[in-house]
Formats: sequence, C-alpha cells, structure tokens
Amino acid sequence: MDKAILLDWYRQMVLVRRFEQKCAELYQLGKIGGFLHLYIGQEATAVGSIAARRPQDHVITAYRDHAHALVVGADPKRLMAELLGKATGVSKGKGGSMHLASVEHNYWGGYGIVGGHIPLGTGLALAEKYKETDAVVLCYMGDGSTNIGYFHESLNMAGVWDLPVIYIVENNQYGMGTSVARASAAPDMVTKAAGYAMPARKVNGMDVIEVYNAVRETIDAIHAGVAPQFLEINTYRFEGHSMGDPLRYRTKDEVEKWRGDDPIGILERHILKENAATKEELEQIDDEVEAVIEEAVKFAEESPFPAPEALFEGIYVDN
Amino acid sequence: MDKAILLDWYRQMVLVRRFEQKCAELYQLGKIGGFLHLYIGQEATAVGSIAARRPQDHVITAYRDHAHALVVGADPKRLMAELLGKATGVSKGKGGSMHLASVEHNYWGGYGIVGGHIPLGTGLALAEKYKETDAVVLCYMGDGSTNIGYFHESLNMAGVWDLPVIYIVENNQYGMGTSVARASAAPDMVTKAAGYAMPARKVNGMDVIEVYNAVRETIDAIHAGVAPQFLEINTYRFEGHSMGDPLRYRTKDEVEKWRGDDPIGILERHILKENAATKEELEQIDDEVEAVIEEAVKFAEESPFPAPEALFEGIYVDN
Amino acid sequence: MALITMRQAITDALREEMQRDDKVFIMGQEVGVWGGTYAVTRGFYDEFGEKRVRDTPISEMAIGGVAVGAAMGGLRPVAEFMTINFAFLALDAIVNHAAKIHYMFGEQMRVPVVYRAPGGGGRQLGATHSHTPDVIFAHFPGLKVVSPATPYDAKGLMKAAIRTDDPVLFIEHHTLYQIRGEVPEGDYVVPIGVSDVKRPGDAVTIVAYAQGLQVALEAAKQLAQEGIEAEVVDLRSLRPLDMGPVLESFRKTFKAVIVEEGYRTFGIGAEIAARLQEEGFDYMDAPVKRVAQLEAPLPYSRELEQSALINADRVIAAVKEIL
Amino acid sequence: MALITMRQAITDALREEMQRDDKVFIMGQEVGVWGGTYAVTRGFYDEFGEKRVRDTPISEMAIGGVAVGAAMGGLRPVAEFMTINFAFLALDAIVNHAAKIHYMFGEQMRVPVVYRAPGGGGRQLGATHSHTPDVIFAHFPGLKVVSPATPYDAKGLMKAAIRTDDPVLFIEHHTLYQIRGEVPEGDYVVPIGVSDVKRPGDAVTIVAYAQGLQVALEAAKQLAQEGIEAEVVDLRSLRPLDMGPVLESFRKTFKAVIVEEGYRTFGIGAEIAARLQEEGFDYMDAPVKRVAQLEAPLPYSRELEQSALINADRVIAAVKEIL
Ligand SMILES: Cc1ncc(C[n+]2csc(CCOP(=O)(O)OP(=O)(O)O)c2C)c(N)n1
Ligand SMILES: Cc1ncc(C[n+]2csc(CCOP(=O)(O)OP(=O)(O)O)c2C)c(N)n1
Ligand SMILES: [Mg+2]
Ligand SMILES: [Mg+2]
Repeated sequence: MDKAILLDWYRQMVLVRRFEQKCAELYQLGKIGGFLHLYIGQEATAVGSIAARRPQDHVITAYRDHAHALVVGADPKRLMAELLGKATGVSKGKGGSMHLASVEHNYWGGYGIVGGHIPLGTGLALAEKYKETDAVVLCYMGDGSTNIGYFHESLNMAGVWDLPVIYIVENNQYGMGTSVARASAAPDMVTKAAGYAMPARKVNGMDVIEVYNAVRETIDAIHAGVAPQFLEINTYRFEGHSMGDPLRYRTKDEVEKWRGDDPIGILERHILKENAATKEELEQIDDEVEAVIEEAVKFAEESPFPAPEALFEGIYVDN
Repeated sequence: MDKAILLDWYRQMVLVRRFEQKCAELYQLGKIGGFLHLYIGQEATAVGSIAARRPQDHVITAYRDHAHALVVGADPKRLMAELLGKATGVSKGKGGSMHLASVEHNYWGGYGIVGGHIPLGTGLALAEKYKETDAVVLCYMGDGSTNIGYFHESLNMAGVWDLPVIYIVENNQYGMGTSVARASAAPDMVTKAAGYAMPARKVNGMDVIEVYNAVRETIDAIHAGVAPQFLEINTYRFEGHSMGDPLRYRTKDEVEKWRGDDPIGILERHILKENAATKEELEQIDDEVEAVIEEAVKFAEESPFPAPEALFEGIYVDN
Repeated sequence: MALITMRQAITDALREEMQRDDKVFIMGQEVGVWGGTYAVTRGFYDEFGEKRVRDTPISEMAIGGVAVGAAMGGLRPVAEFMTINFAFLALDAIVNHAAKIHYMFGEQMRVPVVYRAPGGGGRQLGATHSHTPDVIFAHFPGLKVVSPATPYDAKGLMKAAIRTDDPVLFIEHHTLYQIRGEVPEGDYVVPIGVSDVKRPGDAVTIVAYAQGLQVALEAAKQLAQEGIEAEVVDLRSLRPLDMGPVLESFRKTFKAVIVEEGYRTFGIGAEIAARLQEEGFDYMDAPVKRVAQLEAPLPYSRELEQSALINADRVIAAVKEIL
Repeated sequence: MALITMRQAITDALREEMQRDDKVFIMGQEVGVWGGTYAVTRGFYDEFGEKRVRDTPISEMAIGGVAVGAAMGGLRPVAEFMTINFAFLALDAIVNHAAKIHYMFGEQMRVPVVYRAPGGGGRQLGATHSHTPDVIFAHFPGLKVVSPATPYDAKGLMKAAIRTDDPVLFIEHHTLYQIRGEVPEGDYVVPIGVSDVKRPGDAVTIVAYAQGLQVALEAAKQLAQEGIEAEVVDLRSLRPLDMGPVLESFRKTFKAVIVEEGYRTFGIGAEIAARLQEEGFDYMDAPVKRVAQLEAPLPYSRELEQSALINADRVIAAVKEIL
C-alpha cells in the first residue's frame, strides 16, 4: 500500500476518533443534546470502505453516522455545527447527530430508525441502475438491524432486481445491550445472505487495509456483474451504545481484549513497521487533526442558532 | 399405511375439493362475496400435514384457509354458513372466507394480511413453551409471503427462543401472478431457513403420504429438542389466485402438466394399486362427501343473517 | 371532452406522465404482468417494459422505502400499495422518511414519490381489507394527501402529484373506478391543496371527498327535490387542507354536514368541524354534523357491512336535523 | 400514601401484576439485561428470570404480532416498544390483529395484550424520534388507548390494562417519568375509559391528557393568580373516550381549551372540539380553542424544537382569547 495512502487513512481515523471524543465532551457540557452514538473502535470500517469507493458511489448509514460524514469529506465545521444545533450545520440544525448528510459528497445520511435506511440505500441503487450508470451504493448497518423486516425485504428486492449495492454489516457484536447471539437465530451474519442468494464475505474490521481490499474487490465484483453483495465487517465499539449506557451487558475483560485490537493502533504499528512514517510524523498528523477539531468547535460555537422562521421552512418544496 | 387411514385421507381431500368447487359456484351466484381463494390442487398439504398433528397441536394459516378448517374437523355447515355471511357461521358471519377459524379444534384462522399471521403462530408457540406443554404449532404460509418482513422477524424470533413451531411454506409456485423466481432472490425456499439456522426440508406436496411422513418426523424432531423447523411443500393451485384472476402469468401447458399430478388422483391410484379399496368404494365416499356438502349448503342457506345489533357486539370483551 | 371512467382517467394520467418524463416509473405488486389488480396499469408492461413497470415481491416496507431512495436518487417513482390497508406496513417509510427527509436534512434532498393506494369499504372484504384510514396519513406534515372523487380531478391531481417534488399519497376509493365524468383531451393539472365547490347551494354546506362526495351529491340531489339546495364542497386534498371554500360556503349557509367514509372518532370530519367553529363561530346557526362510518371493524356479511357505511339517507337525516 | 415518581408507579404496577398472575410477562427491546431504556423494568430480569422478562431482537412487527399470538394462546403479554415511534412498524399487527381478532372471528379468541410505548417530544431527538402520534392509534375501534399523566393514574391504569381481556396501548410520555404524586399502598385499579377532573374551576374548561395535562395544570395555576379559575379535565383514555366530565364542565363554564402535545390538524383536540359543538352547542359562548404542536417535523435544535411545542403561556393566551 502506498505510503501517502496509509498516512491519509491514519489521519482520517484519528480525525474520527478525536471528533468523537470531542463530541462526548460537548455532550457532557450540554452543548450537544438528544442521542449521541460514538464510532470509537470502528474507525477502520468507515475509513477503509469509503477509501475504496469512487466519488460517484453512494454512502448511507444508520445513526452512528459521524465517521462516514467525516470520511466522505464533509466539512468538520459544518458537522460540528449540526451537532450543536446551529443554522450553519449540514442539516441546518434540524437533523442533529443522527441525521448528518452531505449530498454533495453522495453521502445520504444518517437515519435513526433502525433498518429504515436499508430500503433507501436500495432505492438509490435502483436509481443508478435505472439511469445506467456504474455507481454503486455502500449501505451500512449494524448487526442488530439485520433482524428487522426492512433488512429482509430490501435485500430480497435488491436480489430480484440485481441492484448495485453492497450491504455492509458493521458487526460490533451488540445492538444496544443485546449480543448477536441473543438477537440473531443465525449469529453468523454471512449466513443471513444465503436467503437472498447473495455473495457474502467476512472481514476483519480492525484492519483498515483488509477492509479496503474487501470493499475494493466487492465493487469490482459488482462491475463484473454480480450484484448485490454482502459484507460482514467484524468490529467493536469501545464506548457505550450512546451516552448514558449502563454497560451491564459486557465484561471489562471483553472490552479490554478488543481494545488491544484498536484499529488505530494496528495501523500505527503497521506504518512504523513498514517505515512509512516516523513516530514524530504521526504525532504531527495528530496535531493537525487537533487543530481541525478546534477550528470546527470554534466555528460551531460561533455560529447562530436557526432563526425562529426556520421551523416552517423546508417542510415542502412546492407550497 | 393403514387402509382406513388412506381412505380417510381420500375422503378429506375429496371433501376439500368438492367444498371449493361448491364455493366457486356460490360465488358466481353472488351468494359468497368479497375475496375467495380456492385450495384446489393443494389438498394433500392440508390433509397430510394435519393428519400428522395431535389434537393439542395448533394450526394457523393465511386466507387460503377453507381446507385447513375442514381438515381439523370444523363443521362444514358452519363453515359454509360463514361463507354466506350467516350468523351461524364459525365467525358469526363477520369473518368471511379469509377468516375461518375453529378454536375448539385449535384452528386459529384464516388471515388476509399476507404474512400477518406468522407472528401470531409464533406467539402461540411461545405460549405453549411458556406453559411447558408439548404442543407444537403448524404455521402455514404461501411462497409469496416469505418475502415480507413478518416472515423474517418471526422466524428469527422463534429461532432465538427455540419455539415449537413448524413453518410450512405451501409453495404453489406463484404469489398471485408473480412466480417464485420473480419474487424471491433465492427461489429455493429451503435456503431461506439458513438465515435462521433452522432445519429445513423439501416435500412433494402432491403426495399426501410424503407430506404426512415429513410432518410427523418434523414434530418428532421438535419433541427431540430441535425447534423451530421449516418445511417447503411443493404444490400447485389449479385455479386462479382468487375469483376473477386473468391468468395471464402462466401457460396452459404448465397447468396441464401439474394437473397430471393431481394429489387426489395420485392417492386414488395408490389406493387402487395397494387394493386398499375398490373403485366403487371410492365412489361411495365421493357420494357421502356430496351429501355433506349439500347438507352444508342447505344449512347455510337456511340460516339467518346476523341481526343488526351484531355490528356492535364483540368489539370488546370488557365494555 | 370525453366521458371516461375514473379508472381510465388515472390510467391516462400515468401513461401521459410516463411518456412525458422517462424518470417516471411504476412499482408495486402485480402492476406489470397481471396488469394491476384494479386494471389501472393494464397494458403498461408491454408498452413501457419491465424496467419502468416493476412487479415487486410482497414487501410493503421495501415498496415504501425503496421508492423513497429512488426518488432521492433522481427518479420519480409511482409506487403502488395494492390496497391502502397494506400501506399500514409502510407507515414508517412514509411518515418517517418520505415525509421528513427534505426537512430533516436541511433541504439537501427531495423525495418526489407518489404512493398510489386504492381502498375503502363496501365490498365484503372483511375488517382488515376495508379501511378508509386516510386521516392517519393526513395527520403528518411533510406528506401531501389527496383523494379525488371525479375522473377530472383524478387525472389532474395525478399529474400534479407526479410533478411536485414533494411526496404524495394518492388514495383511490375502489368503488369509484367505475364513475364516469368529463375529462378534456389535453394536458392539465389540478392543484394539490385546493378544495372545490362541486354543487352550488345556499341551504346547507355539505363537506365531503372521495366516495363521500358521491354520497353527498346523491343526498343533495334528493334534498333538491324537496327544495333544499345544498352546497357541496369537495376537499380533494386532505393535506394541505384548504378550508377557504368550506368557510366561504358556511358563511352563506350557516350550517354544515361533513361526510366521510372513515370512522367518525378522530376522523376527517372532526377537524373540519373544529375549524368551522374556530373560524366561523359567528356564522354557526346549528352544530356541525358528521356522517361517517359506524365504529366497528367492518364485518364480512353484506347487510351488516352496509349498515356501518355512509349513505345518502344518513346525510339527508343529518341535514334535516339542523335545518 | 407514598410520594413516588410515575416511573416507579409503572414499575410497581408491573411487578405487582407479575407477582399476582404468572401468565403476565414482559417482552421488548432491552427490557431485560439492560433494565429497560427508561429503567422501568430495572431489576426485573434478576427477579423474574429470562422466561418472564424477554429481551427481543429489533423486530417491531414481530413484537407486535408475537404478543398477539401469545395472548391468543392464554398468556398476558406486556409488550414494549422502546418508543412509540417504532410502533409505526407494528401498526398492522396492532390495528389489524390485536384490535380485530376478537370481533372478526365471532368472539372465538381473546387478545389480552398490553403494548407499552413511551414517547413524546422535547428531548432533541429529532423528527423521527419525537412523535406524539396517539391519535392515529385511537382512531381504530377494537383497541383501547390510555395515556396517564399522574403516578396514581399510571399505576391504576396499568393494572386495568393488564387485567382487561382487550388489547390496550399504554402510552407513557417520557418527560413525565420524573413527575411525583401520591400513590396508595394497596392494590387498586383506575378504570379505562373514564375521564377525570384534575382541578375544579368555573371560568373555563381545559381538556388535556398526559404531558398536556401537566402543561394545563401549570397554566391553570398561573391563571388562578389572576383570579381565573380553570377546570382541568384529564381524558386519561383516548379510546374509549369519556366525554361525560368534559361536557359537564363545559355546561358550567361555556368555554373550553384543549391541550395536547401532538399535531393540531386531525389531532385529539379536533374530536373534542367537534363533540363539544355537537353535544354542547347551546352552551357555547365562544369557539373551543386548541393548543397543540405546530405543524413541522420536530427539529433537533433545542430552541427551534421548543418553539413548536405546547407550553403554559400558549394555554393562557388561548384561554384569554375566549374569556
Ligand atoms: C425501529 C427501531 N427500533 C428500535 C430502535 C432503538 N435502537 C436504536 S439503536 C438500537 C440498536 C441497534 O443495534 P445495531 O444495529 O447493532 O447498531 P449499533 O448501535 O451497534 O451500531 C436500537 C434497538 C430504533 N432506533 N429503531
Ligand atoms: C400485506 C399484503 N400485501 C398484499 C396483499 C395482496 N395479496 C393477497 S394474496 C397475495 C399473494 C400471496 O401469495 P402466496 O403467499 O404465495 O400465497 P398463495 O396465494 O399462493 O396461496 C397478495 C399479494 C395482502 N393481502 N397483504
Ligand atoms: Mg451493533
Ligand atoms: Mg403462492
């Protein structure tokens, strides 16, 4: 892998990590409200997979959506502004943490209803196929969401219509407090693809290079005519489901074990081992990211809240 | 197979066939209204499978529900009365063709929302497991209904909770005008069970003996501790989906081919070959069935329509 | 002007819009090979091909949601629920996604989807298949909800629905497909959110829509024979709800009866009555009356079902109570 | 009498009913190991075991429908939707099955299920997670819908809901869990379908329920400081809807304001206003006013969200308009 690419991935993963940590802080300060779901521990998935897409390919996910927004290239300032409910936010302060989007980057959000976005991603793929482009859709979802009707109906419809979509299950082992084994009759995610005759593959989600390669190959397979596709990316969220999670459902040991596989640590060790950069160079990246975050927070804090009239703006296109 | 049993199955299958034919007539006469879905061609499924259940085992199905009602032992008079919208009907004339039930026979209906009864059957199984009985649930459904969210969520939940239920897909090759291949990404029904880690088996639904044996063995498997279970029973409906089907979606040849496998014909040939009965004895059964049907129609015709007050009766148990 | 059925009017609107704009396509159960269970899209599969006339599996949640995604992606889907009863399964997709995405993401996306949904009672289809649940969809801002009663309105509203960039639920009462009416040859649009006086009068205002309108017109005809001239206002759209013509009529008649096929409690008529007393209080000569479905799950048995439904006699009785 | 929170009152009702009847059990997302996302069932998993406190997958359709089947089979499920927003996904199971099975099969089956559903706005959860869609469920006969506003009512209504053989949707407004009130020690039941005067007065009738009741009481308190004594009637149940105490109050005050958190158009207040003018026409001194949610998908940003919601000031202003 090219050295510049590795460093860019490192930068992105650190950006996600620091962004999320900052969000947690701002939540404690009461500046972010509502629900807040952090991506810490899962960074390699968004970074590796989105690195593999071309600009015309679409991204859509659930409410754990900050990372995807940052990685597609949305402006951290406008993302932070959204989290603070500001008029300058990507969604004008109306969406909040669960509803980030950046359509100019083909990033379609951010959805709070578990599984509700799966048909939306499927529909985006239908539109591309209909328009006869070669774009594909990366439709991310959690392990828990595979048990909802939306998952079943969407994957089946995509299969019947051969739609260019990759269903990417970010298996972080739990849906809230319920482990995969307690929620899924078939705890192996890839077996769920069988009922839709869909090619499926397991990926180590702590290794950004493996994620990248898997998604790259899967996009190629779609271009070769085998669509839709299914990927199970195994990962772990190091923090609670959302702020205020009592964390009664998993042991400290389990968390520690997974923290040993921190995807940033794995990439860092790889970079150092391959002499792609020095410790100092990586620290410099950390500092650059820190500056980006500070700037984002400053922008967000200084931005105005939506004007009262905004309440009735944008309900309809045609009034 | 015991001779008396074979003859009884023959009688049941003929009863279903004649009952359905009579329904078609009464529909043309305007005596039956609403939607009417005939079971002609599929008789071996209801007869063979219900023969395998014990009285404590439950039966629940979709709107193609006359056969199951007859075979569990509900009174043909009250079934026909229901179809004519009479107060003496099993559902007091309120349910009609799609909502036959006979709870005294552990037959829970008859449901018009495709897939809507699958969680109900699953819930019945939960109740039995909760009460620690050995009863199982036979939950029938069409091939088309396997594509709805209810199917997915119910089978998964049953799998997580190890519920004593057999999901029986009556694969008659079409959901209305849509063939299995055009509706299911995985046209092989049994592969759909993989996503729930559920044992699954294909059965020839034109052979009542094979159906009986398969269901018998599956109930045994549940008693041996392997639950839930999945069966795909392959069959064909000889008539349209419901009355007024334009039948544009399948060829005459295809229908003829399947008519060659008429389950009543197959059983009749088997009976004659095994010398279990003579042609005359079978004809006598036909006549007996004819009398039952005539009696049912007479009863239904002579029964009163519901009184006007019935409209507001039974909306709530506690008013 | 041709005298055509409402079915034909909807068919014509769909065909013309598909010819006009190749981003318009149809998806739903049995819309293709079968020709539509109400024969509205008969012949379309051959005419436009399977790309633009897409038979779906029995998957209402996906029909609801995939159509939204396709609309976000630049298409203009006309997604059909075989009946509105089955749209219950898509409520989340309709209300949480179709209706909210434009707003919730700060106007980054548009969702120009049309959901078609035939429905209604009176055909002995039993409690689960006979709903007129229009009000529950009309409750949510972000969605537009229309339900025409005449071929003219049906064609013009369908064109408006397909052309607007907002999501529209287009409700077709199945007993109206046979209704005939005059429809001009050329292209025209009936604006969404505009009520319409269907019959002038000065004795009483009857507010109705869809099948209720036909019942109301029948009642008005009979009332006229007794010299009572009812003004009949057709809402046509339930959201946005245009109270203008209703209030105007009320300020002239001082009395109103609302006719709807759905249940009375928390029904369409409740809102109309509430608005009339709020905005027309000084003109109220009598209580505003509501004629609606009696509150029971609709039974199968013919007479029993009919006894729960609205009819002209009940409307006439309500009018006479307040005259 | 102990002063306890509404959360505790519901917890106590559930625990006591589970102790009383071993057919009562709980199912839902995170009700077990997690202890309930609103901590209502905290400790239950250890106390009653996984058989009676069942964590489910994220499968709302199945939660809705499996509970119906279990109830048909003789159990008394208390099935929880984590929030009422997610109950949209179970609308079909609730409306077409829970609510109709008893009737549609000629009373052969009973469906004694309780659906619990917390909900409401005001917590910056965004448009999809902040609904107060109570009215759409209350529209359908066959279902009972309750939504208490005080700990006393919550406990008594939960017991009634579990004990009735009919399906009940039990809506809990999430901002009320912290409200404290007096609750007697022993077993008691608050009947479903009985409205209740929560504050006597003679100047104006304020009709409310759930979170709206707390807003109404706050407004009444402030009005009293100006010498205006409002009578506040709590509906408690939305179906069956008990208009008795509302009408009785109205015949005394001649004026009414309805307060609800949900959307105004086709909302709860529309029906109350319609009924008041139908049944209390001769007592109407002024239009019946409605205070409800402004009609936009609820935005995330705090002030903007708050601006759409009801509050005491808006109630006071409405009262003053008609005094
Ligand atoms: C339809 C629906 N049901 C329930 C919820 C509540 N809920 C939010 S997130 C979540 C867990 C989802 O788990 P998973 O899909 O594994 O995603 P993860 O949080 O692990 O990323 C639940 C139950 C919801 N938002 N939507
Ligand atoms: C939720 C829902 N969607 C659509 C329908 C309309 N519909 C009734 S039967 C049917 C086909 C079902 O096919 P299948 O499950 O194969 O059963 P079969 O009729 O072949 O026995 C459809 C689409 C319905 N009743 N319910
Ligand atoms: Mg997860
Ligand atoms: Mg079939």
